[in-house]
Amino acid sequence: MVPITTLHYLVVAAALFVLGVIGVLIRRNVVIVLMSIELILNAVNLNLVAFSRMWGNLHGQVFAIFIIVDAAAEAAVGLGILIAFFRNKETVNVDEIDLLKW
Amino acid sequence: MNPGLNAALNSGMAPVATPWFFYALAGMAVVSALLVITLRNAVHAALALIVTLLSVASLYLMLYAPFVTGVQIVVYAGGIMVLFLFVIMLVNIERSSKEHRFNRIWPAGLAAACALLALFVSAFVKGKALFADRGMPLPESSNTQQIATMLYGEAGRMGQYTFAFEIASLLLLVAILGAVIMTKKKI
Amino acid sequence: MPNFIMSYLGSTVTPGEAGNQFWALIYVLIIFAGVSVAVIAMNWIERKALAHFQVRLGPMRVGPHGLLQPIADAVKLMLKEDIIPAEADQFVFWVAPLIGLLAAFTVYTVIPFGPSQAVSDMNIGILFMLGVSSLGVLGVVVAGWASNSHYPLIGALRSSAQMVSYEVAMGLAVVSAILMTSMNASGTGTLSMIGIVQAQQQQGVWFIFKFFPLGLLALVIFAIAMIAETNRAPFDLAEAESELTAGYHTEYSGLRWSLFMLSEYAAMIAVSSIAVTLWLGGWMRPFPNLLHAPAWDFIFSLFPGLTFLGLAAIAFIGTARMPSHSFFKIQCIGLAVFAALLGFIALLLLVAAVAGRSADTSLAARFNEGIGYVYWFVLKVAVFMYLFIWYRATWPRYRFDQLMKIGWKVMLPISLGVLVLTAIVGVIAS
Amino acid sequence: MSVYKDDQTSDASNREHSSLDRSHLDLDTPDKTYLDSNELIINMGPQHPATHGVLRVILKLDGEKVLGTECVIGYLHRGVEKIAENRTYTMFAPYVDRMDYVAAVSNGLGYCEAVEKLMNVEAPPRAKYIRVILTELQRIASHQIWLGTHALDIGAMTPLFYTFRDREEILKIFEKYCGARLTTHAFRIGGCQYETYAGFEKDVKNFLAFFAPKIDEYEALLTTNRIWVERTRNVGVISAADCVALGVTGPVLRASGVKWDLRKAQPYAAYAEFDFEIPTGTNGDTYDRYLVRMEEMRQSMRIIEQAVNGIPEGPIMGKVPKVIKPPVGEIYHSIEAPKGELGYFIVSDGSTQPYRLRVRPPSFVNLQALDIMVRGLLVADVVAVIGTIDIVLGEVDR
Repeated sequence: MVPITTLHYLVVAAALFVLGVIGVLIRRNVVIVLMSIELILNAVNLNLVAFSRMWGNLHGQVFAIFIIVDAAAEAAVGLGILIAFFRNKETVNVDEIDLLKW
Repeated sequence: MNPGLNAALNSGMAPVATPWFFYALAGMAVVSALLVITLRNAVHAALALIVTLLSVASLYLMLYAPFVTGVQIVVYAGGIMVLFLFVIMLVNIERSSKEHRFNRIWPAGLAAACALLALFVSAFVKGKALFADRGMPLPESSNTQQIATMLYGEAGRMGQYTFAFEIASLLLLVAILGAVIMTKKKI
Repeated sequence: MPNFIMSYLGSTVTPGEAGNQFWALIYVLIIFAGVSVAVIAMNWIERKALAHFQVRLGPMRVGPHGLLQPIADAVKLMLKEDIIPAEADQFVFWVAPLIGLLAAFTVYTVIPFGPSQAVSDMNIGILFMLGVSSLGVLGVVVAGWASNSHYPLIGALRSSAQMVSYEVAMGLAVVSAILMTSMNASGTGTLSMIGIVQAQQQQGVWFIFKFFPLGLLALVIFAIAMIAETNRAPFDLAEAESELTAGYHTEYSGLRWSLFMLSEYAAMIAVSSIAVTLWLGGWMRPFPNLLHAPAWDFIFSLFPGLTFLGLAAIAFIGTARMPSHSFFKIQCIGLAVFAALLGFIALLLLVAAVAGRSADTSLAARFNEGIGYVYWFVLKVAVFMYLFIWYRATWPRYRFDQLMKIGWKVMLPISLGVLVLTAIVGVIAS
Repeated sequence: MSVYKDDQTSDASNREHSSLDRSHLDLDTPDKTYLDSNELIINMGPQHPATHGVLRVILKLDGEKVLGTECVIGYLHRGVEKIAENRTYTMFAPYVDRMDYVAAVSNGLGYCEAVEKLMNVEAPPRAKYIRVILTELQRIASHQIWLGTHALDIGAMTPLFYTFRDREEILKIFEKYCGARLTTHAFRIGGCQYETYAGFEKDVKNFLAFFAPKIDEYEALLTTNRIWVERTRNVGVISAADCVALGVTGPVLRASGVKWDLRKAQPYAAYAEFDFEIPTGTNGDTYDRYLVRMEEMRQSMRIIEQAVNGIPEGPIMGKVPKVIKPPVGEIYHSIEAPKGELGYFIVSDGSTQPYRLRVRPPSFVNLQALDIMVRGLLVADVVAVIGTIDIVLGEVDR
């Protein structure tokens, strides 16, 4: 059995990141787009924590905590915007959010 | 008590769990992440995302980062996801579940993501040597205290990240206000 | 004696810490079975106690004094037809009770029944407990949504809003207790559940009495928040029978409904355990700092045996008072056997207590010590569980806006104040 | 699934098929959907733990706030008034017990007195006293049921069992007196069928002694209970003017400050001879109604005490013919039932059967006030208000 190295974690994080990017790019539902952003942030966090272990210091973990804080703020504001938008347009599809194209 | 294992634990060298745990958790995380972006129903997607988050939290535990695990569970799984579920219930997804899941430019998006994946793979293949362990893994037992020291500082001395920490709290405050104002019918 | 048993008995840390997977597994099984039995017992006690509060007898038919009623109910619930509403989301409807159950049972891995009587001593124990128990709200939300019905949805929204908002006050109360752990020479606190109890041991005071009345206030806030957190009366709006029929589990029946009940009671025991660990000295016996003579140790070590002896005596009196009609013959025999069983356990414990006194390092002493830890912990938890029943019998139900008002406008400021004052007093004291 | 939009569309489509006219309720779908102003329409009942039987209330909610209600009644309609037209006056008497089945004695009293008034006969004094004693006992029993169920609706389980325990003593007296506990049919036209049994006075006095501390026990559980006060004070407020306009009577009216009690205003039976107070409230909220009813129980005890001490000797049946054939004419007679004014309007064509009999049930009239009382409150208050109005569906639907 191959021992688990930092690279293993990086591969997982890369997979999550790419999946998150795919979600952001191709899904129509804003809620799921926001969830995909959470996936991306998680992938980044996983990288940071893995690097923290690799370097043997805690800076990565502290950054991960900051990113979680950021994710909370992002989710609150993002969902707030979503609700405000849904109230006006009655849709949650990104490709119908085209008011600026007028 | 297994003396060998204990000694290994105390020295901080041995893995916390067997590789099988890693593969299981990583598989769970990736598969449920895949479900997040493919499932039609947003509640199902949210449940899948919760599984991803918890798997990633467990991976943090394997990386000797218990405090990040705790924060991940409390903030992400317990807080943010409840918020997501609330919003999903409030907005109409009955209709969206009958519509197309993907937008018109999805081939382009998929292609871009694949390019990104290729970039990652090439980076990992070429730079494999970069990711060797550089320092001694940190002991798990004082993880929280050390993070606290970095965030708040020790007696009489500001921590390395104290300022950033305060800024983060300000960010949260702004986010709370923003969310409240945004969702209010009449201000 | 097989080596692995001795390996545990010789250890002074939890199996998880020692990496002893075998004992960890045994612990998990014991705790799972123990919690399930405790839930069943709690079910019976609640019904009996509530009945006696309300000048009724409660269950009397199944077994002597209804002792087998919870088992009969469990069997009935399992055999019941499994109904999924046609418009419900089948998968989520299935998963929702499991989420609640998982959340309620996972927290038991870090609950310290003794200094080594826990599955694992996590560095982030209390954070883990709060986090995982807050996952229970997901089960509630999802259950209400999946039922595709109005009453469950309103119930789910109510209870999740309630759980989320009381978590804030609860967390702040917990933080003030954690702050107290850092008031030692080195100035470092701990989040570990075992570490918190050991901090109380070192400081020679249960945190309920520390910085009086700050510790007490924090406990009161926690005790109120935990009722709201577990959706019990007088904060049981989510299940407000008279308003929302049954709240989020209106559409549930049979096995899945019983899973909800199981997780609710398991969560009640879990939060009571947090309160006991944080403020009431966890596994410590009363007054270890004042009454520390070995003689006192011996006297307190007799308590578990005496408790069982008392229970056996009650059961015997019950047997004697059974009507002498032939109909009650089987019940009479059953109760007598039950009493004899309790008496046997009592005897065993008393023998262990006496034997453990003579030799300080023997197996009996270790065993006796462990029994003592678990006994005091469970006794303290039982007090909280009784309070849950008492509240339910006494108080009407709050309205939703009142509940929110109390949560945000009363509990939150008080808990913040307690936290700040604890910090200030701590700094002054050190 | 979305609660909001989905419900509105389904509701709009349902409404076309529904025979219910909800136009007065303004239950229209708004043109534009605003997330948190989305109305939710839910059905409370007829199978619901807190609707005291088979009341169905359609609630229009904004979140938890009640925008409007509509009561759908008739699930317990048995056509009592129509039955009366096909039964003789004597035969109909037991039917009235089935209207307000938790206050059967009061129903019987009202009916018997109405027919007596129509026939121009009067019950002898002893019969009147027996009637007063039993009716006031019934009032206490009815209020006990109200208290228990009302408290249960608000979430206090225990008072229910206490009140039912104590109500049992009253039912025992009824059972000893006439053999029935619930639908007693205790009185006959012209007086009482049965003479009191030996020890009746003692039983009643024992009950009074037994019950006095019990009221205090109920009050100890509720009156100063903070949660109870918060749940009831300023909930379901109705002004005296609204009460009068809607014809609301009974404790609901008195709690709004109107001192109107038929026992004082139009004394019937032997009520003119007793000394008692009419408790009134000031705010007209649920808490006041609670206090009024608690005080009424005490006043009922006072009346019973006076009646049982002063019960005269004599016959218990007035001079009524075997076949009851009232003269042609019509009569309206009302009494103060536990829930309010219980009126009987009887039209006689001179035959042995009423030509028309109309009942004015207090619950039915009081239920009209529900909408006024709950608008702007929360769902939880709806059950509190239904409880405080003290309806019995048997009487509402008849």
